[in-house]
Amino acid sequence: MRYAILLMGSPYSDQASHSALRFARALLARGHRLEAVFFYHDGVYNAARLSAPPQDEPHLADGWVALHEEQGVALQVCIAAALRRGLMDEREAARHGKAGHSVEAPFELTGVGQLVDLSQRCDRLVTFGP
Amino acid sequence: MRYAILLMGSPYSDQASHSALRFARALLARGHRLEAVFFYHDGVYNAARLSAPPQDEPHLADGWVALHEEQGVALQVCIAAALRRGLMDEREAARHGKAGHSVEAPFELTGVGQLVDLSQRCDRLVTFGP
Amino acid sequence: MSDEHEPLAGDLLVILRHAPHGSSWLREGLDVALVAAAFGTEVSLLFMGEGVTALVEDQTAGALGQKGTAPTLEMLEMYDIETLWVEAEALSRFGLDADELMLAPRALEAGAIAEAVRKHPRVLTF
Amino acid sequence: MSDEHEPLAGDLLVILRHAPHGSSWLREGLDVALVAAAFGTEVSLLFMGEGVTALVEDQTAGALGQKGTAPTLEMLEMYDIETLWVEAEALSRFGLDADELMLAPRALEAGAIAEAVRKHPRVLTF
Amino acid sequence: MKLHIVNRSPASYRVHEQALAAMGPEDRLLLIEDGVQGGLPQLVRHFEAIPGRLYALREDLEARGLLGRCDASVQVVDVDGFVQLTEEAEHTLSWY
Amino acid sequence: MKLHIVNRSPASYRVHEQALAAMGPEDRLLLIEDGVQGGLPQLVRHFEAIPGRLYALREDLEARGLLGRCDASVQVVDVDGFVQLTEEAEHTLSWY
Repeated sequence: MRYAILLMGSPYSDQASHSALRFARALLARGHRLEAVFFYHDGVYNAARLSAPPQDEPHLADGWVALHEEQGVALQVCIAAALRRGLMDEREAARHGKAGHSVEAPFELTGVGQLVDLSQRCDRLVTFGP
Repeated sequence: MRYAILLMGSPYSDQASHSALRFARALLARGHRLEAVFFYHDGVYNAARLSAPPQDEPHLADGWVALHEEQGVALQVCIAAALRRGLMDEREAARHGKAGHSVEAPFELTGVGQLVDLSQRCDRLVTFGP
Repeated sequence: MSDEHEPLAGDLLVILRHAPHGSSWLREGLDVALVAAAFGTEVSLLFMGEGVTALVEDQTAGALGQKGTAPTLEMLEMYDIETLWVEAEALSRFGLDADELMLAPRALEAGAIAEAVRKHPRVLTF
Repeated sequence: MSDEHEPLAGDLLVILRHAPHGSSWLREGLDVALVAAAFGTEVSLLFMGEGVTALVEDQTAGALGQKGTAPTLEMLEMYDIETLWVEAEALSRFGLDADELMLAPRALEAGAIAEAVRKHPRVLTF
Repeated sequence: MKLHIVNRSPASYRVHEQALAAMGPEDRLLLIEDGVQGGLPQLVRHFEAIPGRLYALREDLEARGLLGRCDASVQVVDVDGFVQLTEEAEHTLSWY
Repeated sequence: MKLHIVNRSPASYRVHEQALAAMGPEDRLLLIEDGVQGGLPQLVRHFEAIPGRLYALREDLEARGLLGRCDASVQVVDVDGFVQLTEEAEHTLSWY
């Protein structure tokens, strides 16, 4: 089946991100396809490129990137939720006249419309809230 | 009196940051001194330097910076909570071998010991949680 | 209303469970509803728990100028979002009547809530 | 215990109200307690609500290797944090007995909780 | 006297029960943010154990359209009054 | 049949009541994260309306030391079983 995940919890603050990553791996192991993870609400913080958790803790951002690289999972970050929270890619940073950026590929800033689209296209959409 | 604020809510997700900023202004208006705001848990996200809320919403990060500039309020961000969440200044970024940074002055990364110190030094410590 | 336009791939029920001003949940849930409606999905809204307070009259901006969600709610009709439900049990918990709320929502008892959920192929909770 | 060292500027009560693994609150609250103790403050801990489940035996790492807080709790004695309380009402809500928990905490009824709070010049809630 | 601050609604959370359990006979309780829902006549019974010591923040009631609905037993204070409550209390505790 | 997922404890939150109100007669409820506390014998009564349709996630019970304490009426599934529940359900709803 085609799955999508909606993740709305902040990494390290709530278990939501860990739960979502664990669920993602499990569904892939059962032979399903994961189209995308859509990051919304505080879930967008998962896309922060500079995160540096202690070495004995799981590195969530690396976990998402690995899903993308190994399985082609799209990592879609709600742009409105992200901008308010200080997350922007180079293009948005330029548009807002700011130097530097806090989000980079394979995370992509996108609109809420993508979430609506995923909910229509996929067989299952599973939400992980805080 | 000497006040300190402990802020633990994510900006824009919970009202905590708005409440804390409003309380800070009110206590200053009553002639008190605000030694510091200590950002902990998801409160550390207030220090994200790239935040770009819509123009018709209050800009929280600018609000904190104004408190610092006008009243000398220290803006202390818990370093352990920040690093896990992708918030680091230039020095930490260099130490972790990363290019770029997501926190800059007047926000300063510091240890939890500063919170303990504030709770001893100040007459009042008021917590704003999510 | 529902016979004016063909629902697309499926109707969407958005459940809003948070109060205005206290968090961004209500606004972010409404954003999803509005975007889905703009894409041509037929959207129903159900206000549950603290979410029913979103419909209290006379809301204002926050003390720092935060907009709140009342202006957004007033745009629902423009987006053809016309099915508005509130949880009857929550209304009584808050001592509110459906007919004193904005937008004239219809109160649903628990059984009708389960039925509404069952009828919608897609449900999102905020 | 408390006569072995002079408390500094004042004692600190840290109230822990969250379960292990579900959020970072418990760990972050404990971090404050440990750092305060390392600075020479006499620290008391009170586990309230879901926080009492922090003391359940046989906790393990999370499915992705998240450490949890049990290892930290085992370090409390090293930091001279010896006053450990649990909310009696929460224990009964969870069906737990104080004597089956880690670290042999003392159960406090509501009145005793208010008294503990009153006696500490500084209280932080997590 | 300590000031306890509650920002969650008694309609959804049991946080207020923790605050009440921790309150001494002189302590005061201030409702802020979504906590001000507790000032509604239907919900104020949760605080009947602390008559005369329950406060709610005016700005937060107002933004939610609840100012006119707040029970008469609740003392409504603005943010200046909030600061004053913290001045009068020897310490504050937040329950969130 | 829909699968409802609850990640909050019935000891602190009323979220499970919302899930129960939204459940149809065939729907299932899975407890994850702090929600697994609801599987404790003292708390499982909150779910007595859905006999045979209550599940709890093994990994989350285990990490919390609660696996051995979970009530016999709760069906314990691992994360693979979680995926299987989502396969069998036509849709999932999360209550957080």
